[in-house]
Amino acid sequence: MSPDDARSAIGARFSGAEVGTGTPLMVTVAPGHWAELAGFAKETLGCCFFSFLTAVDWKEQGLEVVAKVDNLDDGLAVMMKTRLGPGVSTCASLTPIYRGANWMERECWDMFGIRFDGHPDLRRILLEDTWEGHPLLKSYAVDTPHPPYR
Amino acid sequence: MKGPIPEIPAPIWRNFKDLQEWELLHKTRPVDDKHSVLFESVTEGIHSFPGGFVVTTAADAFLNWARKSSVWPVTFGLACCAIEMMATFCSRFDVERLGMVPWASPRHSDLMIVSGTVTIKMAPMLLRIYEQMPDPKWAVSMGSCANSGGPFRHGYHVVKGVDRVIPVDVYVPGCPPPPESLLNGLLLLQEQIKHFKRTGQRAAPNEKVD
Amino acid sequence: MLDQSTVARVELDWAGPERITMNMGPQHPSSHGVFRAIVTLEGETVVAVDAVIGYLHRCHEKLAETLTYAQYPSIASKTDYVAAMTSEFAYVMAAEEIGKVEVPKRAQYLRVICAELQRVASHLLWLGTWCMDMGGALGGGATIFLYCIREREDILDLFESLVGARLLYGFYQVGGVRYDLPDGWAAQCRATIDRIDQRIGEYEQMLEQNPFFLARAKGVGVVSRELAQDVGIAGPLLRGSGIPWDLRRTAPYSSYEDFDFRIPVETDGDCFARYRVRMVEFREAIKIVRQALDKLPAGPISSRPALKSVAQIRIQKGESYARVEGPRGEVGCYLIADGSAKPYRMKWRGASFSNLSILPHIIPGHKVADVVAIMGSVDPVFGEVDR
Amino acid sequence: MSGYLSVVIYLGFILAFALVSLGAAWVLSPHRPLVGSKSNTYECGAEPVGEAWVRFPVGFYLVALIFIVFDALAVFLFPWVLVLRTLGARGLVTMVLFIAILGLGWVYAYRERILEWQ
Repeated sequence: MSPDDARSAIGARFSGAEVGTGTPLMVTVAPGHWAELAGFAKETLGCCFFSFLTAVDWKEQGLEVVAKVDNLDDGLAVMMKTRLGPGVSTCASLTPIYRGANWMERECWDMFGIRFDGHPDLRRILLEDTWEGHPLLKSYAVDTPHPPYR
Repeated sequence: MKGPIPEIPAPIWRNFKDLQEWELLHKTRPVDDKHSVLFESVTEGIHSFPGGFVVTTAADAFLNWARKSSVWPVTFGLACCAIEMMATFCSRFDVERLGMVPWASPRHSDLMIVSGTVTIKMAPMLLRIYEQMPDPKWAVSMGSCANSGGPFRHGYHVVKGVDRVIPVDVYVPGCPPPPESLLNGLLLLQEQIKHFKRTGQRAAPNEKVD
Repeated sequence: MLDQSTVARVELDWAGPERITMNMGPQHPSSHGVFRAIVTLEGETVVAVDAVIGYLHRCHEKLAETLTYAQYPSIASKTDYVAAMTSEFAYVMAAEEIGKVEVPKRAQYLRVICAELQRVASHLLWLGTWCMDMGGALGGGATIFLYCIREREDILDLFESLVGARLLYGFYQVGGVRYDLPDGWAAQCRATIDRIDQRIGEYEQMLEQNPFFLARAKGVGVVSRELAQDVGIAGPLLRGSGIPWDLRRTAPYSSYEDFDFRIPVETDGDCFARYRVRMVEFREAIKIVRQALDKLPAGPISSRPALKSVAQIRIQKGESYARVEGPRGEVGCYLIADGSAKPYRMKWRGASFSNLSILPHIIPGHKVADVVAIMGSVDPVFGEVDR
Repeated sequence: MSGYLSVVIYLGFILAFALVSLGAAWVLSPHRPLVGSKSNTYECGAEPVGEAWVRFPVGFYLVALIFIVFDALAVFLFPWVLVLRTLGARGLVTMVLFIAILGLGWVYAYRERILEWQ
């Protein structure tokens, strides 16, 4: 599965997706197709290696979830992106498709406050459960004092 | 009649607000640190003789020599400094020459080397381990993360120095401090133990300086 | 003991052994740092594991947004502090990819030499701590630990004479490296790696004829090929499960294509396979360092002028994902730059984070002693897990 | 009866050693109040989860039972070795019989695979 016929397969399947060129194949889809794209990448494109999943806070344009999956046999790398839209903070979960997404999505919930529906147990992974606020949002100051240890 | 309280040498950082309170806490004798009645009467008896203080201070020197030469550190590695601490425990910079056996459980150890960044999630655990160590116990803060939060000082999840959690005796600067400077810190600690008070005087960490 | 029917009858009204939940907590000799596993035990067998991490979360990604491109590499080395060279590598390569900064040939070779030496040092620490976990902290197991740390000290001396620091260096900068080899360093380096190459044979001989080591390593913590890819583990764990995926060969970066080295692959995916993969990686890394020292080209060590002063580096708008084959697997850095001197967003793909997330899948069913062996063979570093 | 005097003295020494060392520790050491979680069970720094008063699998007890069998054997071996020269061949035969009987216990344990942990 070389990059260009992967690009054509994605183009055929997801009409609304813009597919970029370059080594990691950038695929941006609407949030509705997110889980569908991941399933598609795993079955037809053969990308069963789950590299990572994270989010980016674009201030007014809202949050963007980024995930990267690789096809180890042909060296194909697909970077999947979806823009959640301003004010929206829920997204479809990839854990049923890739088990590696479990901890990564818990970290995204912990750091960005994105609720992944369909995730088995969505709770904070890096910070304590009593922590309020999601630190990696741009609105969160770097050195926010937290009692009791200022 | 209690012996004279030793004058703690004036540290250079005494003007910092937080550390004044810490020093005050260090100087006041904990009121609830009592002794067995038999011991009090024996020492009273000795002190009534002329030169009685010589006996108790000699006993003190002997006890402190014993404490100094077998301070067992609990293997409490947090981050990068733990790797340097391991290098200090190993054969090239051997701490066993100083009588320190790195021990895994806080129940049998007298010294806690806090090597690494203390985060807000780790602080209660660190306090619990420090409290579960038998008295008399000491704490060495290794590395600039433990001293003052270090390069991660402006992180939201980082405690700005371990002396906000437990009373610290020796601060070892460096990021990470090479084993030589950790050994220097441990020797400084042994010097400090030499001036240890008669009855194992150690400020009970009953309230933390915030 | 008794035949099954009597056992069933006895246990019918006796309801069998109850379960204990126990903390293999943050301060534990075998937890390789601050990792807490809440383990549910039925007698000696582990029934369920709930991994609690985050005790060393030092806000790397938030701090990266406040530090410039020249300041952050020395903080980046604190993510994977056992292999500091390879963690800086990923950040610097991501910045160079966006800014189209060209790295001179000599700098690329210096980077390869330091990365491979760091791989040997990191594997030495892994071997030492793992054998100590397997052999009892103060019992017979500490011998390999002391040997390995002694070899590691030699490599740290090399780094100390090259960079000035023992463990965490700011050696990599955008555009090249900061220091050139002092004279006589190459000869000292060759002597050190020859000695280590010969000593690795001794360790293998000591371990692989030791029935206790084989009993505790073979058949323990088996990771299937499919589970390995699904969870996203990388590096020696992946190659231990039969997948020949090594970034230095499949996606060569920083002139790795000039060297020939073998990618060790084992198929049965248990602790012993991962151990075999890492032992072969020792020799391959040493081979690469020798070749890099022989073919080291002359020339500048950085494409940016006056790198010693922390001058402002401005990277134009763009994003890139650079990945490096660290000792624990694929260390990746997803960087979004917005034209200023500081990145807009920096995501750290820690190899140990994904490697550690395999534990809840493979530990249930093993004995408590095997949990220690599996954690050691996964070799997590918690600066990289908690970032 | 005079032989037992040395045993009584020996017992006295044992008791004295225990009492003196504990007494000195109690007298000399400062009595510090139990601060915070000093008296809690140590579980790697974390709050102990659940309680440990549970029904253990039976394997642990069987290992203890087998230990007692061979410990009794060791207890009888020591005095026997001291007086073996005076006992002569008859002592040897009785001890071999004794070990054979206990060996039966070991064979039973081995055949029932008690020590192999399921």
